[in-house]
Amino acid sequence: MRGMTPIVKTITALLIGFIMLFGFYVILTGHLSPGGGFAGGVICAAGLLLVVLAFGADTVKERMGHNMAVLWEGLGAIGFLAVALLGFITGTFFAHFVPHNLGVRLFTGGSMPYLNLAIGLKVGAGLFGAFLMLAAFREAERGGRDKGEGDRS
Amino acid sequence: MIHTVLPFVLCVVLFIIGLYAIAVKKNLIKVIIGIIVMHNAVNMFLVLIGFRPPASGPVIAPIMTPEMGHRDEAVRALLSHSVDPVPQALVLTSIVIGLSVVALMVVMALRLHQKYGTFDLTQITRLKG
Amino acid sequence: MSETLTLLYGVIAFMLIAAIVAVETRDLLSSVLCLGALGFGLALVDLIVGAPDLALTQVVVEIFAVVLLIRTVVAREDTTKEFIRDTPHVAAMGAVIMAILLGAYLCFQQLTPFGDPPMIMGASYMRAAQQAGATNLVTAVLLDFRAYDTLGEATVIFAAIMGCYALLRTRGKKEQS
Amino acid sequence: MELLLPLTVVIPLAAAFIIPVASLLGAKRGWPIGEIVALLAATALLIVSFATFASDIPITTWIGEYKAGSELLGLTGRPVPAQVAGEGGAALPGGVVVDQVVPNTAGDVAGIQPGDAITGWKVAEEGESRAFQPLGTMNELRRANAMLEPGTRVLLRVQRDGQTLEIGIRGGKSVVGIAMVCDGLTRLLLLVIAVVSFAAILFSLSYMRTYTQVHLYYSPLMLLIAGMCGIVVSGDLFNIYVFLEVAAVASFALVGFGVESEELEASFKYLVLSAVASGFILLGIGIVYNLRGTLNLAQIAEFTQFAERNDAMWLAMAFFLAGFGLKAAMVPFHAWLPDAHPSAPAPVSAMLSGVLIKASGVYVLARLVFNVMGASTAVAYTLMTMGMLSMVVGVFLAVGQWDFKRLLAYHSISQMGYVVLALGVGVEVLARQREMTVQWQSVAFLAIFGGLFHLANHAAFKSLLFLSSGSVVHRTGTRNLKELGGLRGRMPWTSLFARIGSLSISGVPPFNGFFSKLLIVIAVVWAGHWVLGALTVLVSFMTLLSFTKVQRYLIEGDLPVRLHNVRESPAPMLLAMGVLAVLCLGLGLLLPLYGGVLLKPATNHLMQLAGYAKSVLGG
Repeated sequence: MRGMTPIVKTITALLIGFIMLFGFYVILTGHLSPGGGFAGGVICAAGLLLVVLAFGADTVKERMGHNMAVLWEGLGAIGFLAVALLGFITGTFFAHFVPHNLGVRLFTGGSMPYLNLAIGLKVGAGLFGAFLMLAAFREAERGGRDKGEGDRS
Repeated sequence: MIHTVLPFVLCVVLFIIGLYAIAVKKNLIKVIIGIIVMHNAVNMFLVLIGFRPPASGPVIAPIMTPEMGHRDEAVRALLSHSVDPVPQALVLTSIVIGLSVVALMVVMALRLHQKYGTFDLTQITRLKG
Repeated sequence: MSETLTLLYGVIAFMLIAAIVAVETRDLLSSVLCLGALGFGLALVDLIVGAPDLALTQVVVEIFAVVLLIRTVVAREDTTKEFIRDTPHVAAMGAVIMAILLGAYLCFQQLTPFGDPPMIMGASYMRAAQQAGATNLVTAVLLDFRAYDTLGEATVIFAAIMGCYALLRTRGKKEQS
Repeated sequence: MELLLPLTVVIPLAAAFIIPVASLLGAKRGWPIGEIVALLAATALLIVSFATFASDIPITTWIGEYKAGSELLGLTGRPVPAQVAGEGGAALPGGVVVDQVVPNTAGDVAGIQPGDAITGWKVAEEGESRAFQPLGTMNELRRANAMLEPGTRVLLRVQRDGQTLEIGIRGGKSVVGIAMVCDGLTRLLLLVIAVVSFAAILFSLSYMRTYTQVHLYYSPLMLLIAGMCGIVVSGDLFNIYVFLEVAAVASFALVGFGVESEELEASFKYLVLSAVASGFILLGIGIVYNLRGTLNLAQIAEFTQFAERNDAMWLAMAFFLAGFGLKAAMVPFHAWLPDAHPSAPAPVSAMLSGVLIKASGVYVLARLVFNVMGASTAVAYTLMTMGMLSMVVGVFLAVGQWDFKRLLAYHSISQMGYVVLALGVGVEVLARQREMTVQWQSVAFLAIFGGLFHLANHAAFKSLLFLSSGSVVHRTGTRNLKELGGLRGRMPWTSLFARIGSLSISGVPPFNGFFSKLLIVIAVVWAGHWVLGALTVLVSFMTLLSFTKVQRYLIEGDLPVRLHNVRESPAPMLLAMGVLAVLCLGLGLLLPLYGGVLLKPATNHLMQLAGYAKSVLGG
């Protein structure tokens, strides 16, 4: 599948920036308003999913490889764990190590924004990677068995 | 007052619809749908547990942030109108878990369809027993 | 209260109908679409009972899940002949369903009434959230009081995605040389 | 020391997160990143789990800055409408009539009596400036109380015999975060998990060479271990559910790792039934939260101890029994296990059969039944029935099997039946005797001790058997007993280990299985269940019969022509099996040495029933 019609492609290209922006907004203001890392991450993943659907999995795979998704996902997960472990600086697992009141409203949440960011990164990259893999699998399935994904062993 | 239990019972009815689909349907996609229905039923049950009549979201209005309002007033206002935030957090976690399970199931359905050429569970029986 | 209840019952009735249709329709695509309707119904319930976070997440997740399922269903041959399994199976299922309904009917009378939760954990979180600095209590619960749960949640989705990668490999075993 | 308990979860989690990222870098150079990281993490986990015995870590570790030190109001009551409440004297708004006051709680100390009508509340420090808040239901008071700082005095307006009193009571509640609990049972399970994981990973080093993209194997494997450790150390109901799902989701991926038709099919079946189990468990958690307003296991136990009988709690318990019964593959819910466990790669089968069904099924059930919900005869009989059925049905289904791993899987059902039966007998004795004599106490102790001992033993010998089946499959390529035979000469070590495992599971004297089965039989008979005792012995004989077949067709007999070139498995696999084989012998013979450290505290912690709450919250 080489993607959809030029209309879809153009509109996707116009929209994707706004979708990603909204996703990041939802992630960053998670501790202040409804939303959070997970919802924002899925919004970002859905935006990327739109790109995959519009342009075809192969095109996307050439631009941003599947390995990138794995890398970002792993980094997000490690980041979350790291923020949790940094709590030991001030005492226990998951304790806030970031001061609460910095004056700026976005940073009143202690380590919450960082956790949100890590989750958003992880979920967005992970779901995008899984969907890309699925789309590629489907195309490989169509184009004949055992073509497509190479074995990285 | 039937309204004190009816919403919970309706959740259980939805749960049972899902359970029915899982147990009785022999199409693989229907089984997946049954599981999603079941998850949704449980999520709804949890959300309804935390419900309180004014039904305002558990978000502290900006006027009540520590530096602006009297703390006790803010707490008391929150107590009088807000729903329970804990079940909502649980449901959020549960939704994520549901999505992960669904993603895995979809992948397995694809692979099974590739191997067997069908979604029919009565034909997907290479295992004995 | 009564307006909320009316709305709630209306949406739940819609969800029940959507669920029954999703389970019973023969066409798989319609079935998946009805499932989407069910999910959006749940998002509406979330809005009615005051859970905007959940409504947002539910909508997004539902979109993702339905897209996944549609891509699974579309253009795949479905050779399932009839939808109902054999009688003993159905009978056993009926027994289980009756047991659960009976249990629910007998025991739910003793649940804490709808709309009056004891909320012991929740209320103490509310006080502490004032000090913690988050204005969204759900996020405060997720990422502060119960952040360890969220670590588990992030791990579940990590595991699922690793599982997707593992199960989508073309070959499991290396070819014997 | 606060670091130690979180480490049990953090180590495998960090390994699981690092493996895919590091493999991206290492893949080009051909480095075995997955193997190295997994082995390091397993070793570290082993050290940490031993360290939990050595160091004096407190029983409770709170995560985050939030601790519990709750003040019980100790009041239960029912709402009354305005006209009834006002009959004594002045007209009053509606209130709550107190039904029951629990001794030694805040309500009791303040002098509130059953029959009082509470019509309003306010915080005492606020003085006259604020009016009393009207009270509609008792839950309103609970919510209001939970909202206050601990130590705050709450002023209640009480209507008693037509007079209006103002009674001040100690109120307030501190915030309850998630607790990690490290008692004897936790330590036992942690050690079992660490040992079996270590052996499985050691075995995987060679065994998984034949599979593609092994970093996708090691990452879920570490997640599986993390999930199990998370379940075991958690002191929070929902947290247990979350880590249950971590372990379950990781195991779906591992079961289907070979991506052959059968494996995917087994994995799908496992996934569906596991999802149903999760649904039941979550519904049960919902009911518990609805009734008790908290998720902390100790607090639930505390509230349940003082609460009146509630049928909804039974419904929750029924959901838990179904859900965790499904996870533990007890007999009405066993259908997935004989498919899922054999289909997985051998080390994963060892992990699933050896520890997962214990950590995610039996352990949680035991914790809930003994420590949280309180012992009751109804639950005890359910457990005993499930255990007995699993024991008998499992072994009868196993006898007819010719697939080696499938036979082992059926024996897992049967052997877990022993554990559940023993625990059930323990609950029954504890619940039956209102005033416990020393004699009955010791019967219950023996039953639970035997059950836990068998749990540890089963982990050792079932993992050993699954690993040796893996060793056989690795070299011969088949697990059908009809196509095998005479491996004694070709694979001497594997044959020896398989034989040790078989003798252990059949309960032949010098090995560990004998001792635990003996303890269970004695306890069951002492408790007065002669029929069950006879059945237990019968099932043991059937097990022996079944494994005689294994010996005859696997180790003895003629070597088929096809297998003449078979060689012994590589050293890491033999080493992994060797560790477990030594354990099979040592666990039985050295019981007097380690029993007091490992098994006795675990048994005592289960025996103290709801005393769990006090030791977790008070510590």
